[in-house]
Amino acid sequence: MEYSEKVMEHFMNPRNVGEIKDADGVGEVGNPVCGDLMTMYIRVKDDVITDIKFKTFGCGAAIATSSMVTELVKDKTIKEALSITNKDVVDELDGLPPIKMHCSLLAEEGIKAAIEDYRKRKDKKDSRNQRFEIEN
Amino acid sequence: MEYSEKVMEHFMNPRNVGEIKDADGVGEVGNPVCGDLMTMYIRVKDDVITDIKFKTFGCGAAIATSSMVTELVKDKTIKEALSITNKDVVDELDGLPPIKMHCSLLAEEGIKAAIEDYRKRKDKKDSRNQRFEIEN
Amino acid sequence: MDNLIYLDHGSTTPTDQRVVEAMLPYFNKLYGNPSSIYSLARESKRAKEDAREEVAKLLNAKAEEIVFTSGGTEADNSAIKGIAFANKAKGNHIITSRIEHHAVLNTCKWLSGQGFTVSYIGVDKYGVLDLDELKGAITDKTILITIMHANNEVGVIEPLAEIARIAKDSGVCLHTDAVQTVGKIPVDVNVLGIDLLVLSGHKFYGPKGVGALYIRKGTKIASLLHGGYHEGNRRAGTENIPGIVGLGKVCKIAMEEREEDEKRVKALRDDLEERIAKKIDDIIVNGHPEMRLAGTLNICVKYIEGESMLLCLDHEGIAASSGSACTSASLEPSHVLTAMGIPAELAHGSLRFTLGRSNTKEDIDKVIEVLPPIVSKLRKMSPFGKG
Amino acid sequence: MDNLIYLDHGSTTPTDQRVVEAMLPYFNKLYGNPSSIYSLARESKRAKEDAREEVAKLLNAKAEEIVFTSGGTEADNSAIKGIAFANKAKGNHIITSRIEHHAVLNTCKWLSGQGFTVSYIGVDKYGVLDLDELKGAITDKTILITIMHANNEVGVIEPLAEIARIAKDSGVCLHTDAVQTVGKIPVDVNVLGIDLLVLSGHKFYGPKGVGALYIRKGTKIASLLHGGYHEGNRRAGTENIPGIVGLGKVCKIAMEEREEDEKRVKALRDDLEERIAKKIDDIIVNGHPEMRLAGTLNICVKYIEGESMLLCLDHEGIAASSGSACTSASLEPSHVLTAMGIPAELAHGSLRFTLGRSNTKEDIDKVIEVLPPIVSKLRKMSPFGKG
Ligand SMILES: Cc1ncc(COP(=O)(O)O)c(C=O)c1O
Ligand SMILES: Cc1ncc(COP(=O)(O)O)c(C=O)c1O
Repeated sequence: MEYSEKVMEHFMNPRNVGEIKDADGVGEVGNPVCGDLMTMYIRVKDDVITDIKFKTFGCGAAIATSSMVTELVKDKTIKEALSITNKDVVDELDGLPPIKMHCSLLAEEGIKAAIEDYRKRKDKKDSRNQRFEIEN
Repeated sequence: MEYSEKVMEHFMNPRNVGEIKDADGVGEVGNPVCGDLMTMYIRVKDDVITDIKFKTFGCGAAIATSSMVTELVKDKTIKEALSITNKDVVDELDGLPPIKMHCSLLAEEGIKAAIEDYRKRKDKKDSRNQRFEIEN
Repeated sequence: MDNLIYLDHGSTTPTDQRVVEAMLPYFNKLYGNPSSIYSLARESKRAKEDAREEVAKLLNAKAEEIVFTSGGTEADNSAIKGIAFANKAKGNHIITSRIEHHAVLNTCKWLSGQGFTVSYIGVDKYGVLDLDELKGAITDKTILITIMHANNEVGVIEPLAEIARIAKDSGVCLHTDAVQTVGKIPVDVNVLGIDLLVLSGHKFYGPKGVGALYIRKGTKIASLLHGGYHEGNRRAGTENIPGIVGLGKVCKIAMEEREEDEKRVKALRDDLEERIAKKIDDIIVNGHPEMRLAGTLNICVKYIEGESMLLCLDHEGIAASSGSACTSASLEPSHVLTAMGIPAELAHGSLRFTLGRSNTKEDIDKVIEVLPPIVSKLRKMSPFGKG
Repeated sequence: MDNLIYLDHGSTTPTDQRVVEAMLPYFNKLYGNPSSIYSLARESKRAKEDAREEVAKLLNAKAEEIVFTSGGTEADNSAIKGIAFANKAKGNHIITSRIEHHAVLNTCKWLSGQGFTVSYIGVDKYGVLDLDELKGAITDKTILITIMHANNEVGVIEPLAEIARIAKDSGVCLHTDAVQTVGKIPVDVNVLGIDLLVLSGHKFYGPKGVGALYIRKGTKIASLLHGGYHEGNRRAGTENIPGIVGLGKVCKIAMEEREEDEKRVKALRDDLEERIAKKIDDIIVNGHPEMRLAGTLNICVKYIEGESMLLCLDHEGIAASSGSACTSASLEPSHVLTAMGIPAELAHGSLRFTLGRSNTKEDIDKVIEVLPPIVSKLRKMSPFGKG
């Protein structure tokens, strides 16, 4: 198995590691029994992801894709963020070994889970049902 | 498979190769289909093998044992000659590879066949039945 | 790879230079096929038989009880399938352990699709086989017990002599995968009382691609590879003469140097173990405290994952391995650690150091210098909140 | 062995010095286990994949269609048993020829004890497969046809492309043992239209103990060796990296030098054949006059036996081989010669010269000088009375 230089660079120097204390949305995906667990924190302002942090228990690919996906969605609208796929993450990393492709799913799912959480909280906060606006 | 030096010496310089034109006994053993055929010629005088020659179609072991057995029986009495076993031949050759042991049987059988032939002819010539004297 | 600190001798070892030199003439000077009859070929045959003597000597076996193979995996396949197919009429039950190498486990698994049934015996928290469970598993259909001598992941040494006694009492054939012990601890087929044993050259400074199978005289076994008449009709295929010569040479070296090596390596490993335990919180040392290979240290580092530690270590020029799912081709963490009762999330965070001849005190110092910051960096990234 | 005249290249070849040199770094500099993840290991992996590319290129195959093995015998076993076991549900009939190598014949024989039936197709007096008999043998239970590309004893090259057409028409998988052709004549898996192919390093100046199995993409096959995840799960066992690197190198060399070699060797062989026929009475040249490997000359020398000729030749420093029973481990003469209709007593007197890269005009002169007196000496000893 061989990682691209870009994967290694992101693994060694991951961007946006950490937590956001009072995040607008938090997504937790993966399962430590399977060897990976990712928590994604987002701050949203005017439908834009203004800040994002992650914590990941996992292999090099899990950490690198976590890092890369945070870069990709930062300063993007929710809609744009939701359109980012695991393939985009992998492409930006110059590929992943086939056996590691499933790790990139985690990154996509992590963002989606955080956004879903954000929307749920917003639903509650707004005290009205926005179900019809959810496009995804 | 490895032959002893003595086998190789007898193979390269076999003793007593040839035919005896009017031999007292001739034995033919083996089968060319199986890869070996040996003809043994003996001349007998006063119950002693005074001359012996062989012709052999066969492998190194077949030729070396042919050669060795002729040396062993030459100038021996018929009785002595009949007591020589393939093991004696093999021992005199400092051994044979296990897979070649069957070749040494041919040498023993060749001598026996030649002696049997000699006895048969003698039976006829003497015009009397000497069956009771045959000890083997 | 000049400054490499190699701590993965359990995975493979560099071929001893003396071994390489012993092999060299057999590539293109004494290159004869030992099945041929001319003198060039007889040289190869002789070299092969000399090597067989050396292997036999190391195991206290007879030369004719040794069959050369292409490695440990082929030898394990040959032993297990060979006994199974040769004893079909007698029974169809095989007993193994839950912590075997995949060369044994997957061979047994394949046989269970061929009409055989397999019992997998458990181990305690140290990885030691449950002898009572073993005894209870034996039936009158049992034709083979196959238990490894020492485990490759945690280094635990199984009580083989006791297992042999149990096997003998029931008249069952005993095979052992000794790939991790030959050349490292004393392996005497008669003291151990086993019927079949497998070793692999590249695990103890011999070449890759060559191994041997010991078959006790009189053991009924079918062959795995069919073809020409080689190895006394027990393994077909033109012999890898340079490899076989190399294996013979490394066995000879092991006879002479094994004991000294073991002492030195054990001192280094003990030092590493002690200092890691002192420097890093929340770790577990896996395997038996005493009955363990001198060179092996397997730990679980809580809250973080194995592969990421390996990558960071590699970045510092240190080669090690892990029982994490991410370093295996399956998606499961080490079957050995889980059989020992270690939860999956911990097993994913395992790290195996296997020390060997090349290692020095400086190597240990370097690990102690770089591992703690690696662990704390990764823990800071971990969602388990212990960063 | 300095003045040795080696005329047994069909049995094995010296490893090309360039190949040995390519292998050397992988013994103890780049010794990593390719399954590991650190950089040392990645070097091994890369070397292995580069070698795979070279092998694939020589066969005009795709890299992922190549599986490395421990030699031709293992690869033949893998191919034949692998197809048989994977297609049990489809059928249980296998077709082969009467002149295959024992790696194929004995594998088929073993399968016939495992619920398979095997048809052995005959050949004509030149050793060429009887295509009509082949066609007639195919049934709806046929799952595999395995026919060698060229025969090791007499060098006859089988009409593989035609055989492939017959196989394809019936939807049957075709395997070929190309151990004697790869590196010697063009072998293109697509031109030939075969599904599986076996080659062996040591037959064309590569190392002993390494071979390869080509498996056309999409071919359903079971594996022979079970264990770790190696070679895309098609062949378990730690890879023999030096051997694999050597095989890659020798394939690259073959790409570049094969054609030139073949021409040179053919000229020498033709010269040898012509002069032997002129100098020695009562001989028969075996195999096809044209469809024959450039380096092979197989003759029957009437009235005398093969092993004794070989011993005399060896005494003169000439290495050759024979189909005599006495040079095989069985007590039967060559099954190839007898399948060609040659009577056993003649087959015992066969002599095979297989020329190769090292041979020169002087070697041929020497054979022509020493062989006639050897023949006449042995004929003088022969009871067939032609001395
Ligand atoms: C315990 C054990 N058994 C078997 C094997 C397989 O041996 P090889 O790598 O020679 O195929 C290994 C190593 O890979 C091992 O550690
Ligand atoms: C035609 C043929 N097939 C298979 C083999 C077996 O290959 P290996 O010697 O690599 O096991 C040989 C040579 O021995 C051969 O000539």
